[in-house]
Amino acid sequence: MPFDTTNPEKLRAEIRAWLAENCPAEMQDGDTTADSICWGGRNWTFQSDAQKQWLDVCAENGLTCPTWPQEYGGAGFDRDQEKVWLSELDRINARLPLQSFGIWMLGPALLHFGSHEQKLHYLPPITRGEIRWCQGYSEPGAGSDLASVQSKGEDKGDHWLVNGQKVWTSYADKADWIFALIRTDKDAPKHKGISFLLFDMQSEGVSTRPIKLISGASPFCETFFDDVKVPKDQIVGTENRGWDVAKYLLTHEREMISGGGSGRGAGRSLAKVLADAGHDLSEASLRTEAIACDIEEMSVALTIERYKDQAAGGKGVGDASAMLKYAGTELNKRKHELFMSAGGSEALQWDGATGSLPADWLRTKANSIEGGTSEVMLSIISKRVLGLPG
Amino acid sequence: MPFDTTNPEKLRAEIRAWLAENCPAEMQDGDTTADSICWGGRNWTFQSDAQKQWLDVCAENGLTCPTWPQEYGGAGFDRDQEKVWLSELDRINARLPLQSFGIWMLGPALLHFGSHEQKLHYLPPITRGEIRWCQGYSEPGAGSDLASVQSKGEDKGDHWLVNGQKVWTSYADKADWIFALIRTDKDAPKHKGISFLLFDMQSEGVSTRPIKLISGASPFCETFFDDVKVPKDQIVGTENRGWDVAKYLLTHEREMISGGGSGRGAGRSLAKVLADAGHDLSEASLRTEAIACDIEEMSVALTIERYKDQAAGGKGVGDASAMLKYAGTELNKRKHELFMSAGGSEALQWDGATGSLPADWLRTKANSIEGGTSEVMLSIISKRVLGLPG
Amino acid sequence: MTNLTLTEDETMLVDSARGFLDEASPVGKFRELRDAGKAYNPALWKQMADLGWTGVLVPEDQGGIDMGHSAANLLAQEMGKTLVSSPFISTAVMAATALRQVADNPRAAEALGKIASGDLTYALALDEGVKHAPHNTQMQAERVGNGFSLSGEKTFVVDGGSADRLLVLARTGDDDGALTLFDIPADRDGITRTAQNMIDARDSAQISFDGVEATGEDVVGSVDQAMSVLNPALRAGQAALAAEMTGLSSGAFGMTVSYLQERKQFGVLIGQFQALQHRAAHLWSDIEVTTSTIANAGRMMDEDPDNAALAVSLAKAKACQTAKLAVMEGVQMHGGIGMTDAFDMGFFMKRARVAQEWLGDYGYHAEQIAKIKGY
Amino acid sequence: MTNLTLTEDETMLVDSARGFLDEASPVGKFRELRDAGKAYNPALWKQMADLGWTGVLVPEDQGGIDMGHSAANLLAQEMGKTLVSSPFISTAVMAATALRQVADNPRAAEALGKIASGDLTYALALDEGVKHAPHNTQMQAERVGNGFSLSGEKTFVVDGGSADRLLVLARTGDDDGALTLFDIPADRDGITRTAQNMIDARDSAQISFDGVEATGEDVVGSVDQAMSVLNPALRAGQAALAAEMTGLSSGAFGMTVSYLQERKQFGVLIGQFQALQHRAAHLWSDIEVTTSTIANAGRMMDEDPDNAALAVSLAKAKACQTAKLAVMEGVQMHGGIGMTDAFDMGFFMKRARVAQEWLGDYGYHAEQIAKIKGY
Repeated sequence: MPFDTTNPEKLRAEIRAWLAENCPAEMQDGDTTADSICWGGRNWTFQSDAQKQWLDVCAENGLTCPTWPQEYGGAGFDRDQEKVWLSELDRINARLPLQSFGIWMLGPALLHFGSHEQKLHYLPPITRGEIRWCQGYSEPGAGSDLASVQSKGEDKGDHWLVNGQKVWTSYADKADWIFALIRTDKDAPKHKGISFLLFDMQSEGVSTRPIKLISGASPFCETFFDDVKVPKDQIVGTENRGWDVAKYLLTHEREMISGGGSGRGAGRSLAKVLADAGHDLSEASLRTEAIACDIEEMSVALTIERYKDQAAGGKGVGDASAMLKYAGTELNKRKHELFMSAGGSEALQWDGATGSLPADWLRTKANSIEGGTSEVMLSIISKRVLGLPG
Repeated sequence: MPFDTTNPEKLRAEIRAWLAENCPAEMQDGDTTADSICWGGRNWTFQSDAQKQWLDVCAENGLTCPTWPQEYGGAGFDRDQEKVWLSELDRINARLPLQSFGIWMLGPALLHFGSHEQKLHYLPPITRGEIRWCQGYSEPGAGSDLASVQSKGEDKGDHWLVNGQKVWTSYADKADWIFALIRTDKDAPKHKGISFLLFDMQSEGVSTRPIKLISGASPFCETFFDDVKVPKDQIVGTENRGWDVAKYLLTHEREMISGGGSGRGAGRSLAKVLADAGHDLSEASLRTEAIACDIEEMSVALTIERYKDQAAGGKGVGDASAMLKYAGTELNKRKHELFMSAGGSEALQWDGATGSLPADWLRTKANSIEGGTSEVMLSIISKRVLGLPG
Repeated sequence: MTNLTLTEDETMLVDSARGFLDEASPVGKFRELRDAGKAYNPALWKQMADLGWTGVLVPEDQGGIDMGHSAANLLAQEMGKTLVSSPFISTAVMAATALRQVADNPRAAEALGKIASGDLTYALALDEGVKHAPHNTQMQAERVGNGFSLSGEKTFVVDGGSADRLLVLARTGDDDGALTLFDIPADRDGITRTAQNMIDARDSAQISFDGVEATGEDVVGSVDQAMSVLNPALRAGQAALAAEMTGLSSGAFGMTVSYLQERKQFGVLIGQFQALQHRAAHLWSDIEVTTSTIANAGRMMDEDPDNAALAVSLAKAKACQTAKLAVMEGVQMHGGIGMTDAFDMGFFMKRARVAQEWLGDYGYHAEQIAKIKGY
Repeated sequence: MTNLTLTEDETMLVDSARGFLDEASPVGKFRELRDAGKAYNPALWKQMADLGWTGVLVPEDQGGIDMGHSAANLLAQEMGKTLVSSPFISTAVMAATALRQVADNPRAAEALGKIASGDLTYALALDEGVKHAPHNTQMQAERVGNGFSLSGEKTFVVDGGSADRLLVLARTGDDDGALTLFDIPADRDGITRTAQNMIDARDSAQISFDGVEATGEDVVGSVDQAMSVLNPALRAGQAALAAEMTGLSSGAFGMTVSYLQERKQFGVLIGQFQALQHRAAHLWSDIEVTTSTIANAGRMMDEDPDNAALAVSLAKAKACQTAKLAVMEGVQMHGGIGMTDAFDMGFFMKRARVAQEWLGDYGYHAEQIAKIKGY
């Protein structure tokens, strides 16, 4: 890690110089659309040499996961230092070097629940973009009731024999490993018999089938486990206490979804949509809604920042994170309705001049369903934050 | 009844001629504010000779209650004939000659459940504005749970001895008689031991206390019954089956509230508020909301008409009337928020140039509470109209 | 004030339409068309002609059943419930309404006859930008000798890929209102049609006109007077589209209520959750209220067409809001399954979006209302 | 980017403010004032001065505690929770901010000292129409000899009935921005103050100026340059008012949640009804989100005041929406009792309405945001 972190201004100057030297010009194009993301993984095809170069140089310096400890591949930044890093990236419109479920979800879980050996084993490959992870939570028919896990792991001494089925597994067909909730004690109460297991998607008995969405894309899969052997050391936390890990992770997921993954730009601006469509905001109702969305977007973004500040200050955000997920996803849907309206008839075409606007619009409809529905978030708030009765 | 009703065009011509002769010019001022209403009753003070003259000439011709049978003081109009009458009133901006809870509520209940003798006894004085009625349903602490009536009537042979307390009794301090739900069988299940009784507010043991509202007005009272003797013939429908009458009336009440009582103008227009305030709709969000309210208002008004047409066609509207109450009252609140915004700082003063705007605004907040809350209406729709479980 | 409930004839029409469409064109048929890359089914169109639907607005003299706009709206509403894809609104509602304004013209009369018999389809080539704005037409119809030469670009021409003929709006003078409507075959020299890949999988085309010749005969009505013919047609189309959207809302809502009654979560039917109950009840209210505006638009167009603009804009504005809510609640209440292509709800959402834009969106009609009201 | 959580000093300030106000000025105290026809309690104002609150924005040189705008907002927020009525925003926030722009002027410095000590109150006489629009000032300050003569009408002058001095905005030239701010005693000859009977029972006045004399000394800052002094003051006031409204929202929400936890209907606690739970959760989310905008406005004004306009308009716009929702839900969820004057919720509703209008409503600030964003 090449930076002097003793004071923020020094750090800022050093990061700025480092970026000038190391961030390829192509990676400073301000592109935050889904297509520009570097996910990494065994089968990853880099879109350009610059994308690979940018990933590698960041990974070498702990900057793909700047807040993780240096020994696990991070830069050991605290919250304020991370802000400096992100604001300097913003300043030059740089892309993030790497995004992944490993960074957003498994990493935080391992850092909290994993053993030192597990951290050393699993985290560095994530920071280098070598292993791409997916999340196996939802099961068919379970919907919002995540704890009703039916996929079961039979204890076979040195391994569990896993059978069952997951659904809504994001990018399971592209992932290398999975972290999954598996019922390891079928006699225990619903939340008590679940374990949090890790295994290779190339294990014998694992298969996936993409689900085609209304947007035409297939970011989710059905995932099938047929006599999959999972060694006993591939568990995070304690046997049958996987729900604790899952709950911890759900909190993280909410923050991630609300912040669009990276907490940075949402990839599309009203100004761009209007410019592409040759349209403007002279009509009162469109203008009113555009400003209202702007107000909501700035407010939610500030709230994400405030909650992160609070968490960094040692005050856990806990169940209140449900609010970020709720407000962020509802806003995203509203914003894309606005975009569609601003785009007019051009936006009604799959491959019109405004690009993938309708696909993105349809994709946002899942935001308030995946990772816990808006209804579940509101129930969490009302019961756990406000203390309203059962 | 001086009109030939054989065909609508003839009727229209005759009504027009009759109005030209009989409707005082002062009563053609288009005033539909609360202050202009003629409620009638023993203690009524007419605001002008014209108001009395207009009431009397209408009552003589059955036109205070045009759809009631002629033998009970009405004009025997059907729905289409009533539309002709109302549209001709609208044409000359005439006030309604009389409005009252007797017309809106007790009348329909008696017409449906009363004996011929009861109708002859009670209805004509209502049509002549001689007796003003109030409604005794709600009780302290019961809120939306109307059937949890505690006021009790002990059977004393030729009369019931009534003791208890009502609350939210509209204009009880100004009313001559009350129609009230009284528990006459305390051992029966909640909905089965209630009777629908009528009695004089001057009876010994009846007292009232006005409730001051946030608007500063006191349209409601607490009403106390202390050993009130109610003769046995002053019951509508069957003993202990008063809930049937109450339910029937609630349906009527919903339509009335949604339609602002008369189904005619709501008494205040945005144009007037803007003119009084010297303000306009150039600002986008105000303009957008003004048009949206207009759209909603026209749509709800058309729905009231459609439902009335449907009811007149013999197809009962039933529980769907909950929708009229819900949509109408929520709209009225929204509209008054708009008026307040359009009125600006002038509208923040109790006695500013825009008159009673803030009092009206605050009064609308009760619309979605009285006569069944919006929440109760939505539950009625979801369970009884949509058939959703539990 | 007119009666807003259905007449006996209308009730019969609705019942028979529903019966026919449930059999001949349930949502599954739309899926088949979509999967086959087809925008509509000509065989179904022929059946609709046999039932008299394509002639619902055609005078009896020209072989139509001439039941009026209320009836046309009811048919569109029933089609909306199961997402029936056809040129009904373009041809049987809009073109028929335009042509019947000039029905004493023999060519128009003949065309009306062919619309009624199902032998001719039309599309209206009006808009040039991304938003509905017929008054902003820039496309030129230059006078050449006794005729005209049309050059310019039209977009979002619904049913424009398959229509036999086009009603084309073009500028014939510099004054704002100097627009003329031409009725020309879609394959005339100089016309290039490019299919637009619409999210609702229906027919829409970008159409370029490169020196397309038109004669005085091709003018519908009078030169520079397009709006006297087009305005009634637009209103008719807007009302019918609003009706279709209301049917669509009902269709989506019906699926949603059924799902609430059968889907279990956390051990109970999700229809027992009061938050969902109240949202469903609110949506139902909105659909009911919207239905009234459709009924009113139909009655006004049939009984007082010169004053129907407010009623029509009200219906379209309200229908846009309600359809948007109906499909959003539909997807959300269905959860993950509502997001899958294998499930039908997405079709409702996509069609609702296109129908919102076509012939003026909420904002357009809100401003029309404001203009009429003098804001 | 700055930290949006409270510093230790700020946490202490909030805790002590809450402790003090719960004792000295619960909502019941506001009811007593209202019933007595009084707009505020001078004794409480004196206590607030002793605590340093009136000097929260006054430099230490003038006897203030100079804690900055974030702190001022936090105080306003705590006051909002129990509807504390005082000239805090007019005097300690807006007048103090205006005067400190010219603190090197001895008169301004003296006034700041008296604000800090609680010996001087101010009101800002800005608006002339029903909506906040300082740029539309028509009131004339004609030059007469070395001085000015002010004539015109001001309305909605909050705290104008009781204030010792007025900051008066008047036109000194024909150019749009040719406005000048005057600091004059409220009892100067030619000034007539008429109390406005406000729904929130607080002090507001209509003030007419009939040839009121002002000298060059009375000008705050420079002639024709009012906005350079007034803009920071307006922003400070808007942010503090937004903070008060957020406190008000929390206060109303707290009462509502308590009621949900104790009121029974149909045999169960109404807090068990999921529809109410979800609405309460949504409202709580709105309040949380609004709180972030307040924190941000305070930080921006303290750290980058020249670029704080967006942050302030965002806070006020959002606070207007949230307060409106909080009091509407508050009344509705309380049912009939929420409508009675004997219950406190109505006070929250009335204050929210006045605060929405004062210093620019949602629409005003939405347009400010649009302007800054270049729409």
